[in-house]
Amino acid sequence: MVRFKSRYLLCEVRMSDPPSLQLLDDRSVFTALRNAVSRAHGDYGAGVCGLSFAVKYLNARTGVLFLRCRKSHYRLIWSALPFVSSLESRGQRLPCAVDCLHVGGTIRTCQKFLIRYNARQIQRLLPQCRSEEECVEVRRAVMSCSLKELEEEEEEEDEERGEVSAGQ
Amino acid sequence: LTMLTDLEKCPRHLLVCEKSNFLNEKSRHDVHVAGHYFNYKVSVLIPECGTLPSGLKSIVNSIAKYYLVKNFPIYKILEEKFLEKQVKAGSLCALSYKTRIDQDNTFALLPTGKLVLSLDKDTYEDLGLEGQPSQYNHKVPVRYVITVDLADKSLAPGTNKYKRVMWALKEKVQLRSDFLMAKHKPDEEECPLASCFTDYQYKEYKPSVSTQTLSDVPCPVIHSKHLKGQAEESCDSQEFVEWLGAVTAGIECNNEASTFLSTYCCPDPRIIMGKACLCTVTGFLLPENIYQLLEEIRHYFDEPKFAPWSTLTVHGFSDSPVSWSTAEHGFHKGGENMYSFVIFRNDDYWLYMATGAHDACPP
Amino acid sequence: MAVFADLNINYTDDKKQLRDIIETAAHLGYSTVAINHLIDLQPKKQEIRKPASVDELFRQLPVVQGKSRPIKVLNRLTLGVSDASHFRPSADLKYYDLVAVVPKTEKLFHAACMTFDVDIICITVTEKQPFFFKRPPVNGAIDRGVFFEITYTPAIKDSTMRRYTISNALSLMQTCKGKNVIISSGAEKPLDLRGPYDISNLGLVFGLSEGDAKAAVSTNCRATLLHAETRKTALGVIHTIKKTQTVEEDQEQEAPASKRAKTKHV
Amino acid sequence: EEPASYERLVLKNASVYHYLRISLVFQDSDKRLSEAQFKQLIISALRDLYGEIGAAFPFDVLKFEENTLKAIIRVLSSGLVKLWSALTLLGSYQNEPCAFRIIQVSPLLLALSGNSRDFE
Repeated sequence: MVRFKSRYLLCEVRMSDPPSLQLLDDRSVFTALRNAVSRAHGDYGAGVCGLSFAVKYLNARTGVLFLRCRKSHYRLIWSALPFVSSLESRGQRLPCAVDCLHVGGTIRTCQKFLIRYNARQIQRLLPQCRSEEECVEVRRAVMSCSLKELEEEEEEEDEERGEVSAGQ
Repeated sequence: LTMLTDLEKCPRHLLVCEKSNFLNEKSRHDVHVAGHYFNYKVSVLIPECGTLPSGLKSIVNSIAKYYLVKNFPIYKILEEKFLEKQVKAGSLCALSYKTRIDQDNTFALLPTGKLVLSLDKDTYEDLGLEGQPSQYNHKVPVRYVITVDLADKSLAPGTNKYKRVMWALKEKVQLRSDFLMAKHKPDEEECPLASCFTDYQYKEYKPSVSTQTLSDVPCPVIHSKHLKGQAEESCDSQEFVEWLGAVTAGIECNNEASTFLSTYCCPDPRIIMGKACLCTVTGFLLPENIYQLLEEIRHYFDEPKFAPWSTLTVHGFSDSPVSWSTAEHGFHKGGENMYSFVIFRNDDYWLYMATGAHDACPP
Repeated sequence: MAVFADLNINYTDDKKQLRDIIETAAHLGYSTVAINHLIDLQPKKQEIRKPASVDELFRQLPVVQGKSRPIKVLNRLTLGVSDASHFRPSADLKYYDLVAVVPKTEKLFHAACMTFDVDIICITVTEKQPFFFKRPPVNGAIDRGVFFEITYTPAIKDSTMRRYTISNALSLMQTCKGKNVIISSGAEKPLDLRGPYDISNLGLVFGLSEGDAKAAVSTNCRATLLHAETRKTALGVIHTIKKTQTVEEDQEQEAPASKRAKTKHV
Repeated sequence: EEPASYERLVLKNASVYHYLRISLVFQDSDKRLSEAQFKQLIISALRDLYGEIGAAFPFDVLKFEENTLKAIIRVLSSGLVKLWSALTLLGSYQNEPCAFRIIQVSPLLLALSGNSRDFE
């Protein structure tokens, strides 16, 4: 079975005003990214965005963002990330920046990376907490960041597509 | 620089630069000139020279005439009379005219007596002669090259092989095309080439000559011993060949490197040539003609001259089925098939040779 | 490695315009063009008009640039299909040298790839591809020698359509892997046309390899025409050649049917 | 003086630049552009198709003839496919339909001075 080779970009959305992260949704992030790719790579970039480019996961608490695109074009998408300077959500323009943390060929490698990254984040954040509740809250927020479900979902998708690709 | 997409690739290309000396025993300059059969344009650039030197002028004006024969069947070349009187007598060049090597059936008769047929799949299969798949095939063969050595004994008239080839080209598939033909032979009186195609519509042509004088042209300093140039002292061979291209195409080289339109300017170190003579001949030019020109340019330096070097650039037909000798030539997006000599005062020379995207490396 | 062809020049009643386009095509180095008649199939049976003869258009066909041959002009019918039942084999199709189909839904695309007796399946370039290209139908079409066509004129005219063209083309290419693709103009005026080498470069932007891109304006077009010939002659079983041409032309254009069947996947 | 010794350099895919001989055509032939407008037209065609990053490579208008709208362009080899396709997909200038005709393309500028396909 041959399937389309994808690349996954694990990114982080940083806001100048962190609480406004809560306002984000997949659609607003996708639109902002697509506009950034069009600006950076013109009609060609916009055309490429029509091709299996998707926001697979967004954690509105930590700002972790997970993108999927075709392997052949991931550099093009990647190079456009710095062009995202703000997001539009519910009529508000939110200044932000998108950093790429990791590029992986499978969801699993991204998941592994994310666990390590989260562990470091917890270690960094916990000493700053002033109360026990805060510690719990930070832990929950960071732990909520998992791609496990996504992975299962993707496997199902692959199975669906298996029938499509069986011809090869 | 990282590649963002596959669009940053460009087709393969090859350029060979050689340096040597004409007096060097192993120098192959004569072989390279003699082996590049189908030439369509030659240009000579002589710096510090206002008018074309008389020696060169007389050679340029004596370049053999050529013929354009319409709708000429290929089997005629194999007919005994033509074969004996023209092909075997030597130095007959023929190339199909207005046929494109990446689209059409293309034919060439080399002066060595080899007949090269570059055919599409259908014609090849109908013809039934043995050939090789072209190196330009993509995935499945759609083009084949048949080489018939007419000078070979096994193909002498009367032999079975001869009969078979003749039958294929005359009875099976009568291939025809317009042809450019020229012959280098002083004793033409005995059996003029033109007498062989009186049955066909043909026209005689003389190569066209144009001469222009360039003035105050900045020109890179080069040193014959340093193909790769020396910092601050001389330019490398690639910089030079780009400049030569610019001058021949009439591109302004006096630019400031910072302008909006073009950052190209003559490489440093440079000198200004007060005058330069650029002479271009266009036609169906034989290797012998080119060799005469090359020899004459060498003799130009017999007497002391201001010019440090001269150049001789030869453009081959981009739709010729061969580049040098029998090496296959093709056309992908540009059918580069050319060479260029830089002739220095002391018999040193540089030689550039370029072929197209999928061609074999020049000899 | 075959002559260049543009198998989609939009038909217009303006004869001068049509002549201008064909002259430009010849000037750009195309050896074969097809005039495209577009019909949207309706539920009730409708008449397919017989196309005007090429002789009515030109007293003398323009000569292809750089060659001594005149351009070859064909007639092509493109059927817009919105329901599979509208498509039925009709004797009227024989008036046309090529038959293409524009499937409007995924189901129709599947049917077009697997069963419709056509030569070309048009890929939409004016809107976002409404469905994914799946491997089985695409491979089925490739096995049957049916070709996918991408037209480039909309991409010249409008930025949004250009995005759709690139997106849909890239999407097709990753499913068909560059096989059985032809690129044609869909030109409505002479300035819509581009040269064959320009198009083989444009093919790279559409996700084709160097070789596949050049084949998309040459070898594949030839194979499409051979497919059309075999379709018209009932799979190559019966074939009559009107032998009026000279021997040479005969060789170039009219290979025996048996050979055609063999070479149609080229 | 010693004669030069034999040396051979094989430059494979070494050309930094590619060169194009192009011309711009309009429906009515009396449309005129300056050299700067011509270059700007190509720059915006590139920008539209490939954006700020994708079109961020230099090219030069080596020669331009105002009366015939013919030009010779030099472009970094890595930008050839993009520049060429941007020219291909350009369809108008100041709302007037136009088209670029690419006459010859080569990695060698010298090759542009001899195009045997022009030979009549």
